[in-house]
Amino acid sequence: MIDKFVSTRAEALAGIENGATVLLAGFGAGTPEHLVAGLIAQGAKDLTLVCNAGGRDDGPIADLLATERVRKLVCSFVRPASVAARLFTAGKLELEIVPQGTLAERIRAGGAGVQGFYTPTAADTLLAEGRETRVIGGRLCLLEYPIVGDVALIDAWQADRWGNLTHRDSARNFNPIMAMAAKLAIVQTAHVVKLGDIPPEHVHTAGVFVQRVLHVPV
Amino acid sequence: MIDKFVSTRAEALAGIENGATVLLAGFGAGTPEHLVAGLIAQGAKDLTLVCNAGGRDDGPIADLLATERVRKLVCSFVRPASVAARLFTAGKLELEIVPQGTLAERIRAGGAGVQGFYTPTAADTLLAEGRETRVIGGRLCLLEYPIVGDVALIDAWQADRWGNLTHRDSARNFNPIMAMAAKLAIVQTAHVVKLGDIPPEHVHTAGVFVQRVLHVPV
Amino acid sequence: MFKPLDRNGIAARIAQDIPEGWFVNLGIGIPTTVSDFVPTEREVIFHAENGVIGIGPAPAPGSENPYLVNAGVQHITLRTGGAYVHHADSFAIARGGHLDLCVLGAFEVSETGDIANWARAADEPVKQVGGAMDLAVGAQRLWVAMEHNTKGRGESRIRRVCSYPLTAKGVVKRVYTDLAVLDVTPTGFVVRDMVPGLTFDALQERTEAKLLPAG
Amino acid sequence: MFKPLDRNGIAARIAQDIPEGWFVNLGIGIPTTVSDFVPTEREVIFHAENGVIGIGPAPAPGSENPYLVNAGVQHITLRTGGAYVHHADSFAIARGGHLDLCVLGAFEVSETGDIANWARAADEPVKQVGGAMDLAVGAQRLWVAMEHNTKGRGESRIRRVCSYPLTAKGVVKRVYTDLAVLDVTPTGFVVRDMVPGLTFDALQERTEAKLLPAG
Repeated sequence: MIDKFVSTRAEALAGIENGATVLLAGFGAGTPEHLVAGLIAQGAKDLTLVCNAGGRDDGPIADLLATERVRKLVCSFVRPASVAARLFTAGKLELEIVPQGTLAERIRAGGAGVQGFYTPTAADTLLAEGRETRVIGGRLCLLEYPIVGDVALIDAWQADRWGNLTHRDSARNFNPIMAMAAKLAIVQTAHVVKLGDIPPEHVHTAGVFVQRVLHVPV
Repeated sequence: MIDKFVSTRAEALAGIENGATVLLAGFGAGTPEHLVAGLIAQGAKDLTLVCNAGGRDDGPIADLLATERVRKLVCSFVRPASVAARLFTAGKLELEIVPQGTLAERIRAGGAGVQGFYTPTAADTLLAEGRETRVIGGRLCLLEYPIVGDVALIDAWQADRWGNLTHRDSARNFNPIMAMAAKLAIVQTAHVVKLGDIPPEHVHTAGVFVQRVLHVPV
Repeated sequence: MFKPLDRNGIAARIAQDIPEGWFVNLGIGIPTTVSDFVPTEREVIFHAENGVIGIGPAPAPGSENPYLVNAGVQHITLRTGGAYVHHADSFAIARGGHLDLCVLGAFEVSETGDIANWARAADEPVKQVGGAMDLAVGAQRLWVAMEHNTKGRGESRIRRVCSYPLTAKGVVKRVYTDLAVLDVTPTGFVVRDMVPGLTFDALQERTEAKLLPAG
Repeated sequence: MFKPLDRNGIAARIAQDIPEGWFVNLGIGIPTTVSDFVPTEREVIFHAENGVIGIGPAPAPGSENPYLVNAGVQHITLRTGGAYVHHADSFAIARGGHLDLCVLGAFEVSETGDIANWARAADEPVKQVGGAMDLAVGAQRLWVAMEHNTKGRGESRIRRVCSYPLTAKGVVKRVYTDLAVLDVTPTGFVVRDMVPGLTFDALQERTEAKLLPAG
């Protein structure tokens, strides 16, 4: 019997290695905060963290960055007043700023086996400096590469033992694509449901993309 | 008030021009057969038809091809015993054979604004002859371009007046991505529902991708 | 004498020009408030980058849904007929040309339709790109909402050439400022509308780029 | 003396080797029937290219659901816990490395793991590619199910080099034939199993590629 549920946070986060690339979902809602706390407790360092934004002065991303175990942050923006900005200015954090749509598309590409793609986004900006471009159909495009995670930290509203997930409202955001793009997708779910309780046409993230699920009641 | 419903098949298919690229969804199920009949009646010619497979000796795709108004067929396979194969052998039909996953990805790229992508699929096969390849991460990849339709013919199970759709079971297949990839997505729906009857987390194809909806009760 | 529009005035002016049935993304700042000035019975569908289609009015205080925010991480509601998609699908909407309109704030717009809205200098230590570059190149139409002149030194934000790092080149179709509505045309900025009491010459005086009268 | 496996026998032999929890795509032909030989209580999740996750047993005659077919357009059922996705997401599964296993039929397999399964000649007028090229390069493991020799002339399908146009290069991990199970290794085909009564030498005689004994 397939059963992807784990009983403890430590078990959920076990085995994340130093140097891992960690995809962290969430956008205002849908951030798996309990798993981020678990990653801090777990202690892996030299991480590359991929998430939408660099966080603020408090909150899960700031807490993780404050451990100084993140070597590089890949995200679409960093607030000047934030732990991320201060670490970057102090030379303690590498930053790769990616337009938000390109970030989402690179993550999806990582999950879908696309090895590279061309997009007009940012092609005629500073972010394209020194990079490969190509004119397609008269439009200048930038070559972008996929993002693949060693680990993804995922939030869900419901999960079953096969790892099928639903996400609530706009808490969906990066969760389905980050689960796809990581070798090890670890989920915190608000609700545990029986196999079959999520109708097959309403699954938001299929179990094939999920490896471990931890019940974290809200 | 936004209302994408049209009353007649002729109205649904109106304005398709000679030379149009038509995306036709369906894979065993989910083929909008009534709209294909409407396209035949509408009379546009010199079409490029994009669909999963070249059909058989009868059925909607064979009927459409038999009109000899399709100049080019883009699909993942053609049966030797089919109208498509006979027209091709007689020099009356161009064929572009695309691996099924590459076909789906090219259609999605068309809908998502991706201007080109690299895939290992078919990179070391006959289908790559004379085409641009590139080694990425040690893998030989083929450069593929998006497919954009002037028109998509789409099947749905439910539709509301904003064009939000659900698709039943495996009748989903190419329908959501072809709706995305066409300038004019025309839908035949088995059921008409009130706005809001499809819960926002269960919409399979969002109305933003849909232009016209025709009720075709089953 | 003339009275510049306040931020709500700019938003309301933009709202006038959005017809029923358009699918629209509103950027952070002035643009976010545009939807407040579109009457609900005029069905305009608002999109947020984080996967929300069909944003409704702001929630009543105390009735916020913590699972439902917009791209500025403000609590919102969803209107009947709305839908949720994931982030890649949401940007497929933005990048795939499915938005009839995107309204962004900006620091500067050039007469060739360049927009600069993410950094005030090339060497700024931290960058705040977000989804602006995707929206700017992907939408069918890009309108900009901003003050005509900078607050301190009164410099023109309407320019021959942008002085700040670009968000995208040649994409702005129209600019709504506190003073005027300007169309970006192949021959440059055309003044489509001005606040009451403002003259063409007085507007030109406040504008670095050359302006053309409408018609 | 030995008795070659029939097509069901090959499918059943493959089914033995699929552990619980694997996520598996079965190609058209012999592979499709593999799932019939995996007991339901051993949870193996079968995927079809047209967006079906969790294929169940064949429907009882008369109770077919016309909206539910597999990649061979046969009526199927969905097991509890299954899900539907659209075609691009379905091939994201196949191409993105999310299949533990894909089993395909083939005309030929080479000792370097090349597979030829879509055309018998480069100049065939019509092509039947389907999803095989995507599955072949995308799955974590590719196994092939086929007869060891051609029906008419008894030629070996297990070859040093494929003579037919390739589906993909260097991707096959194991071949199940009516005579044997062969692993593709860096040094060539290793015989992992043979039907009862067959000797290594008799198998080599029927095989164009050089075989290596296991161990």
